[in-house]
Amino acid sequence: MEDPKDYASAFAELKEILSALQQDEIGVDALAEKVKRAAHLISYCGERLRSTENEVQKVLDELGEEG
Amino acid sequence: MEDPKDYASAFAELKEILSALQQDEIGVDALAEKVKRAAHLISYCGERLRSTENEVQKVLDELGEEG
Amino acid sequence: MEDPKDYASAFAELKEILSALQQDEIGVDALAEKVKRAAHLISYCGERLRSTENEVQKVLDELGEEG
Amino acid sequence: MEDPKDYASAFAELKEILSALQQDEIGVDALAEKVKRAAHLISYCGERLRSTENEVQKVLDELGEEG
Amino acid sequence: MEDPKDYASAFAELKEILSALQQDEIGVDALAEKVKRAAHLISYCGERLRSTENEVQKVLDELGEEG
Amino acid sequence: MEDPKDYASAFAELKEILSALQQDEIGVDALAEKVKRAAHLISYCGERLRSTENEVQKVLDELGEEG
Amino acid sequence: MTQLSDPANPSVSERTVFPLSGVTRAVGRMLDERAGGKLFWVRAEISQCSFSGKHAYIDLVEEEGGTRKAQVRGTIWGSALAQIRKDLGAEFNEVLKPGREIVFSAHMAFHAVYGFSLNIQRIDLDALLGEMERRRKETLLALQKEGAIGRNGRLALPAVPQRIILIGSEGTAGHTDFLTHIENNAWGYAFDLARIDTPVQGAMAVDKLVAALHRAGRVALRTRVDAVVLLRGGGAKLDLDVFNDLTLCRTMAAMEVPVITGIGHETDQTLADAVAHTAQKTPTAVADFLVDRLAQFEGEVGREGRAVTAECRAQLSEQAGALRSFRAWLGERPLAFVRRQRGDLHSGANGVVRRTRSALSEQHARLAEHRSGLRVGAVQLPERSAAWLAELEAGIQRESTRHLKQQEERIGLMKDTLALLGPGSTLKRGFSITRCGGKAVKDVGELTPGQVVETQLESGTFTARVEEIHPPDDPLT
Repeated sequence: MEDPKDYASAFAELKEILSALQQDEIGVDALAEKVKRAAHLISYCGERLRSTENEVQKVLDELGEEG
Repeated sequence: MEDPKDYASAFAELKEILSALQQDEIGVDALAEKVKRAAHLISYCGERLRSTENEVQKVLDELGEEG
Repeated sequence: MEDPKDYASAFAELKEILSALQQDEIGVDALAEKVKRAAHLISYCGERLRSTENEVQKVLDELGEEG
Repeated sequence: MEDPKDYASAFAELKEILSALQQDEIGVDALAEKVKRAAHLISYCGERLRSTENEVQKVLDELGEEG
Repeated sequence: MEDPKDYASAFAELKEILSALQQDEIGVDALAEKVKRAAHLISYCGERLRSTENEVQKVLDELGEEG
Repeated sequence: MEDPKDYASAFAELKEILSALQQDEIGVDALAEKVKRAAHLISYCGERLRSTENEVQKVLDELGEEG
Repeated sequence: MTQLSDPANPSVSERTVFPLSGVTRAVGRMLDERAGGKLFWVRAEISQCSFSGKHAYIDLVEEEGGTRKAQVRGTIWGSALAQIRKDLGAEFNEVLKPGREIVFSAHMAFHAVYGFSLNIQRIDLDALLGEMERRRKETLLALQKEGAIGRNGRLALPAVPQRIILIGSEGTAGHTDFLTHIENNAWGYAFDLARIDTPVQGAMAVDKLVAALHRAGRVALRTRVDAVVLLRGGGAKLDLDVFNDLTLCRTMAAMEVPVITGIGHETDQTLADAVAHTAQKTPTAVADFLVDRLAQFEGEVGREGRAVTAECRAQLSEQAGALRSFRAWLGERPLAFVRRQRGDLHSGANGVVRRTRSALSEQHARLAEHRSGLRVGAVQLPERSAAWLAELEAGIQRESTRHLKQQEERIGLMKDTLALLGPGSTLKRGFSITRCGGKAVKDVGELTPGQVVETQLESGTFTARVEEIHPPDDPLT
C-alpha cells in the first residue's frame, strides 16, 4: 500500500476516512479497503510518532547532560 | 442467477423488490422468480457482509493494540 | 378447456366473469359454460398459488437455513 | 311443436306472448294455440333451468372448497 | 244456417248486425232474419269461448302439474 | 547546524520555535528538527556564556595608553 | 591695640623700646583680655597637615582667585584630636588633608615663641558635607539642564553583558572583590573583561577617570563593548565628591556604552550614579548584577527550552492520544456499521418474506372471495330466472283468462242488446207488425181498402181486411 507523504498528510487522510466512516459515506463495498488504509495510516503515524519521540528524547537527553 | 455488481447495487435491487412487493406491483406469476432473486441477493449481501467483517477483523487484529 | 396464459390473465378473466355474472350479463344459456370456465380458472389460480407458495417456501427455507 | 333456439329466445317469445296478451292482440281464435305455445316455452325454459342448475351445481360441487 | 268462419268473423258480423239494428237500418221484415242470425252467432261465439276456455285451462293445468 | 548571529537572535529564534509550537504550526514531521534546533540554540548560548575571547582587552591594549 | 603706636611713624621722643618678650607679653595679655577662653567658629582651608605624637599641626589659609588672603597656624592637641577622630570616624583622614576646607571651633592662642595660632577644638563635619551637598545639587541641576541624567540609562544594556571594560583602581578592596566575584561566579560564566587602572580619589582622580572613560569609548568604537563598569572600592564619604564632578558626569552621560557604577557607599547617591545606566551600591553588587543578568538570560533560555520540550511532549502525547482514539474508533465503527448493515439486510429479508407471504395469502383470500362470488352468482341466476319464468307463466294465465272473460262479457252484452233491439220486445209492449203480401206495411199509401193484411202481435198473428185509410197526420203515428 502506498505510504503517505508525511505524518501530516497521513493524519489528514486518516481523519478524512474516519469522517467518511462516521457519516456512513463508505459503503460495504469500500469498507474493508478503507479500514485497511486507515490501519496502514495508523501504523505509519504510530511509527512516525515513536521515531520522532525517540529522536526528541535523544536530543533532550543530550541537552540535559550538558545543560 | 446473475450476481449483482456489488453490495450497494445488490441492496438497492433488494429494496426495489421489497418496495415493488409492498406496492403489490409483483403479480403471482413473477413472485417466485422475484423471491428467488431476493433470496439470492440476500445471500449475496450476507456473504459480502461476512467477508467484509472478517477482513476488517483481520486488519484490526493485525493492527493490534500497538497501532 | 383452454388454459389461461398466466395467473394474472386467469384472474382478470375470472373477475370479468364474476362481474358479468353480478350484472346479469350472462344468460342461462351461457351460464353453465361460464361457471365451468370460472371454476377452471379458480382451479388454475389455486394450483398456481399453491405451486408458487411451495416454490417460495422452498426458497425461504433455504434462505432461512443459511441466512 | 317447434322447440325454441335457446332459453333466451324462448324467454323472449314468452315475453312477446305476454305482451300481446296484455294488449289484446291475440284473439280468441289464436288464444288456445298461443297459450299452448307459452306452456311449451315455459316447460322448455323450466327444463333448461333445471338442467343448467344441475350442471352448475355439479361444477360447483366439483370445485368444492379446495378451489 | 251457415256457420261463421271463426270467432273473429262471427264477432264482427255480430257487431255489424247490432250496429245496423241500432241505426234502424233494418226493416221489420229483415229484422227477424237478422235477429235469428245474431242469435246463431252469439251461440257460436259462446260455444267457441267455452271450448277455448276449456282448452286453455287444460294446458295451464297440465303446465301446473308438471312445472 | 548553523549558529545564530548572537544571543538575541538565538533567543528570538527559540521563542519563535516555542510560539510556532504553541500555535501548532509545527507538525510532527518538523518536530524533531525544531527540537534539535532549539537544543542547538540552548547549547550555543550555554557554551558562549562560558567561553571568553579577551577581545576587548586586546583592543584596549592595541589602542595603548593614549587611545 | 590702641596703646601701640603706629610703627611706621615712630616718634623718637616718645620712643620706648620694649623687649620682645614685653611685646609678646602685651600681645598675649591683650588677646587674653579680648578673646581669652572664647571659642570662635572659623572657616579655612587646610594647606598643610602634619601629625607629631598625639598632636596635629595644620596650616590654615584662605584664598580667593589664587591670592592668599590669610594664613594661620592651627594646632589640635591630643585630647581634642582624639575627640575629633572619634567625631569624624571614617571621614577623619579625608577631612584632615591638604585642600580640604573645614569649619571648626577654636581658641585663639598666642605663644611667645611660636606666635599666633588657632587651637582647634572641634571640626564641623556637617558643614563640610552640607557644602559638598550644595555643590552636588548645583551640579545635578546643571546636568539635568543638559539632559545628561538618564541619557546613558536609555541605552540598551544587552541581555548578556559579557564584554566589559572595567575602570577602577587596581588592588583596592572593591576592585579585587569585583574581580573575584566575576571570575569565580557559581555558574562558570566567562567575561571578556578589559581593565583600565585609574585612581579614584585624590587630586588627579577626576581627570584620570575622564581619560579612562574616553579610552573606553574609543575601544567601544573598535569592538563590541556591552558595558563599562566604574568602580570605587569604598572609603571616606568625602571621597565621593569625585563622583559628583560635573566633567566626569558629563563624560559618563555622553558615553555610547552603558555605564554601570559600583561606587561603594551606603546611603547617598553620587551624581555619577545618577547619570549611570545602572548604579549598584558596591563593586560586588555590580559583579553579582552582571552574573545575575547572564544567569537570568540563561534561565530564560532554559525556560524557553523547557517550554519547547513540554510543548513538544504535549504535542506528541496529544498526537498519540488522537491516534489511540482513532485506533479505538476504527476498532468499533466499521464493525458497528457492518452490524447495522446486517440489521438492515435482515429487516429487508424479513420484509420480503412477510410481504411475499401476505401477497400470497391476499391472493388466496381474493380467490376464495371469487369462488364464493361464483357460487352465489351461479346459484342466483337460475333462481332469478325461474322466478321470472314463473312470473311470465302467471301473467299468461292471468291474461288469457282475462281475455276470455272479456269476450264472454261482450258476447253477453251483445245478446242483451239483440234482445232489446229485436221485434219481440216491441211487440211485448203492445206494438204490432202489419204485413201485406208478406211485406211489412210502413206507409198507409201502400194500402188499399179491402186488402187483407196479416198483423203480428207478441202472442201470435191474426188476419184482417183494410176498411179505411186515414191521412198521415194522425196523431197516433
